[in-house]
Formats: sequence, structure tokens, C-alpha cells
Amino acid sequence: MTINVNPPVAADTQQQMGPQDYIRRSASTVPEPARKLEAVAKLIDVSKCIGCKACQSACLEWNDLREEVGVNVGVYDNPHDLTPNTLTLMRFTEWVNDENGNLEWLIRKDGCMHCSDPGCLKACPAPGAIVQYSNGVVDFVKENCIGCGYCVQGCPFNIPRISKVDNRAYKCTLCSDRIAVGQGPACAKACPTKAIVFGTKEEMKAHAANRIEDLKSRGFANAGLYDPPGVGGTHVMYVLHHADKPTIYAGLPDNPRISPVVEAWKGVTKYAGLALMGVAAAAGVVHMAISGRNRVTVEDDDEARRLTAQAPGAQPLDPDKEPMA
Amino acid sequence: MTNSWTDIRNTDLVVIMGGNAAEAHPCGFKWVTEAKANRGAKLIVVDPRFTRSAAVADYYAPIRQGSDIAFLLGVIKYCIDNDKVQWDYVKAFTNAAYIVKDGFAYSDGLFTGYDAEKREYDRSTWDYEIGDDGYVLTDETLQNPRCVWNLLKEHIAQYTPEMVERICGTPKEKFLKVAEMISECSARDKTMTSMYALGWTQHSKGSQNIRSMAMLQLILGNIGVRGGGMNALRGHSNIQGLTDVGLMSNLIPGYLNIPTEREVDYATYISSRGFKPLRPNQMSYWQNYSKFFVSFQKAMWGSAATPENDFAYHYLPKLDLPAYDILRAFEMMDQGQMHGYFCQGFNPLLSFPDRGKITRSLAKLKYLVVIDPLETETSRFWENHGTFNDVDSASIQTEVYQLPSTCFAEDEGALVNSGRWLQWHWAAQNPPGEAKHDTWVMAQLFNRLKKLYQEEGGKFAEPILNLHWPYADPEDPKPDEIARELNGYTVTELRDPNDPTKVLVEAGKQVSGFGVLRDDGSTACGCWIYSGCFTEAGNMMARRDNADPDATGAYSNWTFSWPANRRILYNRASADLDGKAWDPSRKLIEWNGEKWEGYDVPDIAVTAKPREVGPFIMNPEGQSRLFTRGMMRDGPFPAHYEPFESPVVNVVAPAIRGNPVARVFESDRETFGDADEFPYAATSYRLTEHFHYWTKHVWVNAVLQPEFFVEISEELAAEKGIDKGGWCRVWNKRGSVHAKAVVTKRIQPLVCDGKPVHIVGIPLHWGFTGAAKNGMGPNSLTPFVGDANIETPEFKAFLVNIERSDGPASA
Amino acid sequence: MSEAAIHDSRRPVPPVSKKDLDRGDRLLLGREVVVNRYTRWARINHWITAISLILLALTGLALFHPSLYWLTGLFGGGQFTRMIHPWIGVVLFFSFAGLFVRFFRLNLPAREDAQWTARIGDVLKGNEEKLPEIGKYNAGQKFVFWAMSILIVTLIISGLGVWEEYFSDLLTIPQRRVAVLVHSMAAVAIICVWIVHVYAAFWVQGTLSAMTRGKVTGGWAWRHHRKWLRALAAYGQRDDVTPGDKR
Amino acid sequence: MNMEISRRNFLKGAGAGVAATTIGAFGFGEAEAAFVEGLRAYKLAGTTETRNTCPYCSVACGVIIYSKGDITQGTAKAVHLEGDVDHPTNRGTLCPKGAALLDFIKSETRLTKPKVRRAGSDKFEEISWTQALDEIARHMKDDRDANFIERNMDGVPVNRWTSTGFLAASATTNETAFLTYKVVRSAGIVAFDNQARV
Repeated sequence: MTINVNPPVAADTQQQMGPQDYIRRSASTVPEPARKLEAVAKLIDVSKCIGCKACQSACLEWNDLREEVGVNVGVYDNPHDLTPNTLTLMRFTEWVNDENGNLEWLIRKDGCMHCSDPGCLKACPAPGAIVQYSNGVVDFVKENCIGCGYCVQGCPFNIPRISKVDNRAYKCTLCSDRIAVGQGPACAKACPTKAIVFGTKEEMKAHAANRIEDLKSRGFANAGLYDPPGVGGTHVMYVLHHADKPTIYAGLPDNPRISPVVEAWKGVTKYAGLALMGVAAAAGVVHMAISGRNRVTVEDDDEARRLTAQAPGAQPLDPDKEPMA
Repeated sequence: MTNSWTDIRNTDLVVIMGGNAAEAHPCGFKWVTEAKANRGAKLIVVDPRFTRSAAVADYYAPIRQGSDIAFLLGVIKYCIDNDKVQWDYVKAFTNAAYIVKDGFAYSDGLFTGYDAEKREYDRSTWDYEIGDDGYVLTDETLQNPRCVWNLLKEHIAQYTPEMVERICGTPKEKFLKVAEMISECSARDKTMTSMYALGWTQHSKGSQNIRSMAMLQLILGNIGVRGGGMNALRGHSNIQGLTDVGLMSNLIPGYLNIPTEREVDYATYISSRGFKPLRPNQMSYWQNYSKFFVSFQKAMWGSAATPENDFAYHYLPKLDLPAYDILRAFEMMDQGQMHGYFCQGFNPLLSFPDRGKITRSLAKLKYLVVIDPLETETSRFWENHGTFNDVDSASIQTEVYQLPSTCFAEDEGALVNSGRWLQWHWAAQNPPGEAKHDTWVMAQLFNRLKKLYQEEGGKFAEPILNLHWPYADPEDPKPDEIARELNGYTVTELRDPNDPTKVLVEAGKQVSGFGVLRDDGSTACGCWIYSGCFTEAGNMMARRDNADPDATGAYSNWTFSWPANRRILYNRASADLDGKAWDPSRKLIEWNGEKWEGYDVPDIAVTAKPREVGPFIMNPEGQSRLFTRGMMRDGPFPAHYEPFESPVVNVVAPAIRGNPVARVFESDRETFGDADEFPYAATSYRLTEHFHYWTKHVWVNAVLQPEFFVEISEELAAEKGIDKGGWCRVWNKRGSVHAKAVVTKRIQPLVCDGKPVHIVGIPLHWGFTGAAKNGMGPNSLTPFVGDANIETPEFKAFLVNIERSDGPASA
Repeated sequence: MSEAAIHDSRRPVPPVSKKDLDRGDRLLLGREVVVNRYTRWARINHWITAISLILLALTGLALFHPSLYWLTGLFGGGQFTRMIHPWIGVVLFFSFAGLFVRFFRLNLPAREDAQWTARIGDVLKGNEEKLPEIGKYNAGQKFVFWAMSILIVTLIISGLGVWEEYFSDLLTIPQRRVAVLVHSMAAVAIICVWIVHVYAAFWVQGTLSAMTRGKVTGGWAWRHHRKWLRALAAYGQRDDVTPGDKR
Repeated sequence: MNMEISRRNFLKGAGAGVAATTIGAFGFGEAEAAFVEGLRAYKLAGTTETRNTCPYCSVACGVIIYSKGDITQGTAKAVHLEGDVDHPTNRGTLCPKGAALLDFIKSETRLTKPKVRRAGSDKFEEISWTQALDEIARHMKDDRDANFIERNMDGVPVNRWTSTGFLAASATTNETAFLTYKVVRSAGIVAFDNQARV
């Protein structure tokens, strides 16, 4: 009747996900994986969120991160922004619904969206510093990160942060180390109201559908799922009561996509640039082959001697110096 | 809680009023979101602030703190006026039909028998008419003008929606919307649950706040049913347990009472208890009082408690006052009448009202002993911390002992949750440094005191010398040894009363439940309501079978729930007079012809016939009370009283300040402020990121909510030129604090009796020890006033003034 | 200012003046004609600039395209490469600033630059006789000079904007995106200019000695920078240069 | 009871309507090497699980404390703490306070040595348990003998010790509570209270 007080954590601590499951690897290519993991997703139901910050707390504890104790600046958001230690953050918005004049306290858990088309990975110059697993997890590999900050420019959601301590980029890993042993992210496990749930993406979409139905029945006509196509969909999705205007949720982008500037930089510039340099070098070689070197003739030397014969202020040439020509 | 956390999933309507479950009890609030998501339940939040509970509510209505009774009586009036009453329930299970004595009346805010000198009522008229048969007179037709129902209607007549708006500042249409939603739950197949906490208790009329909602729940037929009930969300992990085990000045474990001086001997004491039924056939369970009491005495003093010495009745202290509660204790300290004080895991310097008085009082002690796993402000009250604790150490003569105790991770034992579940836990790590278990500390203190009395003798040493101490290692009693005492055991063998040759239970066995306890000294039991928690079958509190047949949320085999592993109190009331469930989809127990069966342990005898025995077995009526007779010091019906410090006068009884029988000490009156000097209505509360004064020691929580602040409306901020995130000063006659300002739309000015009322919200989590930024707290400002019945301090409603500031000198 | 009287049969003789000369430009006469073209300090300054530019190209290219990431190996890995690149950039900027001050005067546009550019075909064929007489720098060299100047300013500004370690808060993220794009385009351009510069120096025989030993032959000067040589022949040196000044 | 099953079952999310998701659904095949490049090593490997209860509010969430070392040898140290997914009330979830309990256990301001502050002093000094307890017991006896009220004016035995008060905790176990009750009541203390009201 009394269960074993201290059952050891035996099996299931062996990580069953790894490089063999990469489908993308920054600044490098990966072979087609032999197996395809089922797409997973974290669903954040903003309408169920009570803004308790258990997710932030669990994240700090699981990842052994400690943020510095800050100050109050007149809001509930603490810390005030994502940092290399704060991988997820509750953002609070006091919004008055002009349709009925009611105050709504919109509370959104901010953090990496794990895009299917990750801008950070596209921008990253360091091979293997950012990887994408076949289940959708986009992860930073600390060992390979060079701290250039290109991922910051690449991200459509302003998520990655570069540590001033070790000059490496940090963001939510979706608890890849837990997923690898069949557990969900620490935030999802902790969430008291299950506003954060985790499972396969299909399950999460089905679950979201139920939630949206419930919300519509409670008068939220525009309730919907946030799974932005601009980045190929995300593996962190939101259920929003006002899906028609995501920006009211602390600036959640309406139609996020990788910036065209980044696309240009990482696309055409990269290749055109190399080509241009190649052409320049090649032109030189060709020109040399055709016209040969531009040599000084004996006549030129004689002309020079004639011209400078009575030049004023000329100095005598040291006879011991070996001749130039 | 009459029900359990997991039972909330069965409700149709959740009313959070006088609490903030989403912030203070997030994981319990989970069951509200489950009810919403899975059965379309609705959530109503009524609160002065738009809280995180309100953030996920279906409907929010603002209310001025301290006006809840007017609001709730208004809802009761709405239900009665609109015939939204669960009539079968009210007629069968309440005292609506009882005839009340002539002479009882209410006028100008006072009930009959008030003595302004003593600030007390003579409650003799607050009772029923008793017939010649010794039973109370009733009128089942509810026609008699003196029956409880008609007196109630008369009493609440003045609480119209307009009056509610005048008093509470709740716009009429919002009040009506809430009343309408609530009234729907009078249907047999709709239940509402009330989730409340210190938002109702911490008032000078806290008990009556709760009574008002309890009466409403009875009228709607929501007590004893799945998804219903009165659910007090207790603050601390084992405050339920500490109250059950009677760690209060006037209690004996299991809600028995410490005798008073007037009870000169055991016979007198017991005669005034063990109530005989007021209706035929009722169980009136307190008739067994003597069995529980004697068994307790045997657990305390073992062989020294004998029939000859009235089971050591005189070893118990006798009270000359209703209670030596915390407020009185500090009043005595301040008067120099108390010289020693122990704080076992408690931080009064921040927890008790009027910090100035607390500091002053502690400084008058000869010795103070603090037993705690953490640094506490109390243990360092003598240490100067600038504006955060401005004292002169040299002038404080108190000797202070700071003893390191273990925390949950290092000890073993049971905690009782709000749902009355006794849950056993095990130690995960060894204590740090020289920290010791509280049990070890208490045993060490006791053994030393006993030794001193053995060697030196002294005043009345018997209770100490004879204290029953049956532990394998007297220096270090083990949790399971003590748990066995709490459950109870047979001292001698128990024989069948009808056939003395038959032995029912051997001597020295764990009893199976309080049913077998006796008042002849043959059984011992530390806490009768816990009986059954540690039987011959083993430690029931350690059971971990989380099966839940038909998803009722009962979890009957998970740990142990007092009493008798019952999960929902008064569960007999979940079925109609004939024993059929009010709502078949929410069956709890039903009468099958011979006995009661279902998902829970029946509250009444399993073979007690319906229509004979009422559900409310602890009441001599067998029924619940809409009219409480003389059982509450401030009236058999709730009435609206303003807080002692209120921004408006009491519009129903202008002459009365506060609750006429609330606990007030004359010496504190001069520290009360008035609205002309301190115009703003302040309230104190917890934040979800913190737990009282513990989590400021926890780095992560200090990060999540680092610094002391107050919350004010944009309107008040503009009026006072206070910036969002800027400093402001909040003060009254008792103290002054500097805080960051959170200027928010979530607090709106209210209009009460035609006058705008601004609210100032003051969270309570900061001090001068720990990882978080140093800060002050509301108890520098709160008044030294207590509830009329249980002396809970009035932390939720008081007056302050506020201005822009440059922050504390040392900040 | 009087004209040089020396007659030339093939091309009109352009007027020359002392302004066509740099400090340190000197004629040395003996068995052969040798011309001092660059002072020691000019050469040191040039080579610091050159090395910085090469290191910048290598570290930059390493982070510019995955296929060149292996170059980080030359600098002890990606982290170090990322760390030093901007610092070298700072060195380059100040070093080039020195060159700019030294050289910009004679790199200002001149009348003959237009003809020279118009006859770029003959330039490439090496038909010097079809070109006008050129001073110390021809239009090609001037182009390199001014291209470098503009690109380096562009690179240092855009570079600071994306210098994560110290200036991450200088620009908004969208601004940083533009900055990093501009930076990489400018980098490509400057590398191309650098290729032209190096190739020209190598193609035109006798040029390298100007930056190694600081001297060129009279023949080289006659052939490629005759106007400059005429000025030397006419005045020998700028009079603000006292005899025996350091080379 | 199989921890592995329950550890996965939390994906059900307290009946939040999310169907059970098994490792199979994730498409995991046979196990890989224990250390996986690019992944943080699973930090709970080789730890011991202990069932406990959150000491904060009265929801009394079940928690699992993960520790290293052997408690019978006095070497056990908690390394991590999470919600107990088998617990009916919290189903493995925790609030921001419960989720950070490890920092409570390891708080820098936890007490590890008995201390005493003498009259008029401005600092604590360390003191041995024995001496501290001896002194406290002496304080108690002196105060009790000096102020104990055996009988009231009417000669009725009242056995009150009103000059020393005891404030009991709010998070200690029932067992601690009852032992405390026995000690405090047998001494006749009446100013006895707990945190129920605040």
C-alpha cells in the first residue's frame, strides 16, 4: 500500500534523439535522415494563461540558469526582456476591448517559436551552431557557436540573445534534452492550468481546435490558432482569443517571415559576391595571357637619362648600390 | 473546504470572491480551468482589483473591499425575489421552518441584547422556540412570520441592487449580471462552488462574510454536492492540520474546547457539550464528545489520566478569556505581561498588524526563541537595517535564540491540504549543517524542562512529569510513532458492551476509527477526527492509489481524508429527501433501499433511513442553519458593517463604526484614521510569484518579482503626479512605507454612496532578509483590529494617504 | 611658372609644376636614373594597411560563405575569428587614414585622367604611346585610391553596427540587417578593387620596387608617369624638401 | 508503480483533452549512445526520486525530489525538484514557487547553526545546541514558576501559564504539531496560536 519510497530513476534517461535526426544544420548540409521523427509542438493557450510565471521558474530550474535580481519598473514583466539566462518570459498587456469596453489582461509567454523555416539557422555562418531536428526542434549547439549575432538578425521574432559572458547565443531549446528521453519541456510540465501543452503537432492542432470552439462559444468570435505560414509554420503555437490581431499580444508579429534583407544577404549576395571576386581574379589571368607584362624598354631608360641630364637638385647615385634595371 | 480541489472539476459555476485562486493557488485553480474547458463551466470574479483570476474569468465585477456582506445578501434577496431557490433542499435540509423566540430582533445595525460597555451581545433571545417534547417548533409551510425563512426575508429586504451599488460601488448592471448567473444554480442539476480565502477572513466581520455565502449556497442547494460547497483555500500547507490538531489557545485536537474557568470540574464541562438532538432521530454527533475528550486525555497523560481524577481534567489550563489569540498576546507583551515567546516557523514582525506595535512588544520580552529553517525578520527584530528596520539595538534587552530547523525536503510526516487530505511525505536529503527536526527540538526542550522539575520541583509539575512519552528514543520521537498516537489505540482490550465475554479489540492495537473510541479510559486518541489514518492495516496517509472510478474526483484510495476518509462533507445532502441524487449525472451517494452507497463514505450511518436522519450530523438539528442561534458573537444573521477604517459611513447603520463586537483594544483606537485625513481605501494581498515572506529567500522568485510596490489606478496616479515605476510614499497614523508605483488599468476608482473611492493595493512579500530587494510591507500600516469571532486581523480594508516620493533614504 | 624647354617629337609636352611632386620624390643620377617614389614611412603605412586588408578579407570571407569557413582554422577557430575581425578593421581604418592624408593630393582628378580613361583599351594593351603623359598617379590608380577610401568608410560604419560584442544596442534589429547586408556587399567590392590593384602592380613590370625599396627606374617613370618625371627633371624636388632628407 | 509510464502520461495534461502521446509516437527507435552530440546530457540520470509535498499553500502539490547520495549515510543532497505526475491534485504541475523549491532548500539564508543574541547586543553569536536548549529551558522554568496561576480568586484550579506564549508554525507536519501540542499544553501555556489567521 505504501509505495516504494525511493524508486530509482532507472531506464529512460538515455537520449534517443541526436545528429542522425538533423534535417538542417547551419552553414553545412546534412544527409537525408534515415528515420523521420513525428513533428512535435508546444501549444500555448493564452486564454488559459494566468501569468503565474511557473514556466519561467521551471525553465530557470531545469536549465540551471539564474537571472540577476532586478527592480520593479511599474509592470509585472520580470525580467524586463529575454536574456541569455531568461529563455522564456511572460509579457503582460492591459488591453481595452473597444467592442465592449472591457479590460482584458493579455498575458503571452514569449520565447523561441521553433520555426519550420528558421531565420536564425539561415543566417548562421558557423557550421553546426544551429540545427533543426526532424521533429521540428530548432536547437543552438553551444560548442559550435561563434557569437557573431547573425541569428539575432535572422530571427523574425527577436528571440536569440548573445551572452556577454561567453559570447554565445542562447534561446529556448524546447528542452531538447528532455524530448530526447520522451519528456515534454519543463515549462509545459509545470504549467498549472495546462495553458502550455506539448505533444505531436497534429495532437496540438486538434487540441487547439477544441479550445477555439470553446472560446467562440464564450463570445470570442475571432479566436484562432497562431501557426504563421510565413515561416513555414512553427513548433510553438498560440491559441489567441483575438487571432485577428496578434500584435496586441505584446507585439506578436502579424505575418512573421524572414526579412527580405536577410534573404538577400544570405542568398544572392553570397553567391554573386564569390562569383564577382572569381571573375576579377580570372580576368587578370586572361589579360596576362593575352597581352603579357608591360615592360620598360631600353629606349625608355635612354629617354629618361636624356631628360634628366641637367636636372637641378638631383643627387648622385651611390655607385656601390647594384643597378635597378 | 467542504469539497476537494479535484472536485471543482464537477462544477458549473465558480465564484471567486474574497480570494484570488489563480494567483494564490495556481495548481488548485487548474481544476477551474478544467471545469471550464471540459464542461463549459463559467467563472465569476468579484474583487476590488482585476486580478490574474479575473484575467481568465467569464465575468468580472468590481467591489469595494469590506462590503462583501451587502453584496451577498443582495444576491440572496435577488434569488428569493425571483424564486431562484432550491426549495426541496431548503425545506428538507435547512432550519428555514424553525420558529425563533419572541424578542429576537434587528434594528439600526444591532441585534437584540447589545451591551455597548462590554462591546458584547446577550444572545439569550437568539434561539428557537422549544416545544413541550423538547424539540424545536417548526412551520413547514413557512407561513409563520417568526420562522427563520420569514425573518431572513425581512432582514435582507434593504439590500436592493441600488443599495448594493451605494455600499459596494459595484455598478447595478454588473451586480445584476452576477446575481442572475448565480441564481441559475438553484436548479437541481446546476451547482456553484465558492472559492474564498483571506479576502473574506481578514476583516473585522470575516466569519460573517463566509456565513453569507454559506447561506446563499444552502438556498441554492449547493452544500454536500459534487462541484459545490464552501471552499476555503487555506493559506499554508498544513494550517488545516495545525488547526485540526488544535494549536490554538482555546482548542483541543479535533475541535474540542479547552475548558473555561466557569467549568469548575469535568462534570460541568461535559454537561455543556454533548448536545442532545433538537429534532427527532437526529445523530447530533457531538453526543460522543466525552469519548473523544477522554481518549485525548489518555493520549496526553496515559496512566495518570484515571476515572478517579476525571482523566486528569485539571491538568488542562482553564481560560478566563474567550481566547489568548495573537492580538491579545502582543497586547499583553506591550503591557509587560508576557516575558517569553516562541516562534516556530513563524515571522510575526511581518505577519501581524501594526508593525510598530509588534517591534515595541518584542523589545519588552525577556527571551524570544525562533525555530526556523530560514532567517526571519522576527529573529533579527533587534538589528538595525536603516529605514527597513530602524531600531536601537543597545536599548533592546531581549535575549534571542535562533534555532535552525529542517524544511520539508528533510523531514517525514503528514500535511493536511485544504481538502482535508492527510498526505504523508518522505525525506529526500539530510539536514544542512546543524539543522534539526522540530520534533527533536520540542523533545529536547521538554526533556530538559521535565528534568528541571524533577530536580528542583516547582509550580504544578504533574502535567509535565506525567506527560505520556511512549517513544522508542525519548530524545528523538519518530513521525510514525506520533502518527500512531494521533490515530489512537486501545489501552485495554475492548469488550462487547452487550456481551462482556466477547473481546472486540486486543489491548495495544491501533483503532480502526473514532467509532470505537470510548469514554471509560480504555482507548487513547490524540485527534479523534484523524482516527483511521494509521490503523493496524498500516499508514493510510501514505496510500498512493490514484484510481478515480467514473472520474468523480474523489480519489478515495489516495492517502486519507478526515473524517473517516470522507471526501465531501455533508454528502448526504447530495441526494434528495428520498435518497436519490439531485442530479443523476453528479451522483455521490444514494439510498438503495437498505443502505447508502456510492463514491464516498456516507456522512450518516450507512443504514440511516432517508427522511429520518438529516445530513448535518454535527448539528443537533440534523439540518443546516440559515439562522445560527447564539453561535456567532456578532449575530445569527450577517449584517453589513464597514471596516474600522472606511472611506464612507455605514449607510445602513450610520452610527456604528466597524463591527460592534469586533476585537479592539482601547490602546489602539488612537491609531485609527478617518477618511478626511486618509482618503484612500487600501488592501493587502499576495502575489503569485511569492509565498508570504519565504520566497524572498528563493533566488528564482526574487527574480520573478524583485521589489516592493503598490498598485494604483491611472486616475489616482495622475492626481498625485506619481509615475509608473516611480517612487511613492504610503502612510497613515501607524506607519509609512516607500514603494515603487505600478500604475494600472486593473484598478479603477469606484463610486460609493455618490463619492469616488480610490483603491491602493499593497502586496506583502518584502522585508530585510533574503535574496529580493529590501522593502517594507502592509503590516506597517494595517490596524490592530480582529474579527469578532476568531480575531483574524483586518488586513484587507484600511485607510492610507499616498504621495509621490524620492524613495526610502537608504534605497 | 616657366615651362620646361625639353622638346619631345611624339606628344605635346604638358606643362609641369612643383605641385606634381610629393615630398620625398627625388632623382638619383649615376650609371642609371633612379627615382625615389615612396618614403620609408609611406611604405610601412602601406604594408600595415595591406596586411590588415588581407587578414580582414580572410576572416571576413570565413564568415561570409560556409565553403570558406575552414579559413577560421587559420585564426584558431570561429570564436577568435569573430573576435579579431572587427579589431583588425579598426587598425585598417586608422592605417588607411594615414595613407589617405599622404596620397590624396596627387590623387585628385586631373585633366589627362579623362583621356586616359577614354583610352582604357590602349591601357590594357599596354600602348603607352597612345596615352597622354601621366603624373605620379594615373586614373586607374586614382580609382583604386578613391574606391578604397569610400569602401573602407562604408565598411567601418556598417561594421560597427553589427559589432555584437560592444555595439549590439547601437542599431535596431532591422537596421542591423541592412548594415550586415551593406557590409558584405562593400566587402565583396573592396576585395575586387584589391585584386585589380595587386594585378596591376604585378602586370606593370618594375612597379613593386616602388613599395618595396621605394625606388623605380627612370625608364619606368618615363614610360608610365612621364609628366611626373618631367616635373622632377625640371625641379628635382619640392622646395619644401631640404637636401638630404630621410627616405 | 511504473514511473516510466506515468512520466510519459503527463502529456495527457491533466485531462486537458490532449491524447496520450507515447515515445512511439515520437518515432524513436533503438537507443543511441548515452552522450549525444549537441544535446545537453539528461541531468536526472542516476538520481534518486523521493515523494514529497510542496510546503507552501494548501493545494499541497505532490513533488518529486531528485537527489544524489544516500540518506542513510547522511550524504543525500537534492539536485532537482519537479511536480509528481501521479498526484491527483497537481498532476505534475507546479506554480512559480513550487517550481523553484530547490532554491528554497538551497537558499543562502538557510540556518545551519544555533545562534544567540544577548541583551543589548547588535549581533548574533554562535552557541551549541546543548547550551542553547539548557538556557531556554531555564528561562521557561523561571518564568513559569514565577508567573504560573494555579487557582483563581474563587479557588478553582485554573493552571494557566500566561507569561510565555508559543506561536506554532503553518508548514510543519501533524506529527510535529501534536508533539508541540503535548509539550506546550502540559506546561499550561494558553497564549498558543498558529498561522491560521494570517
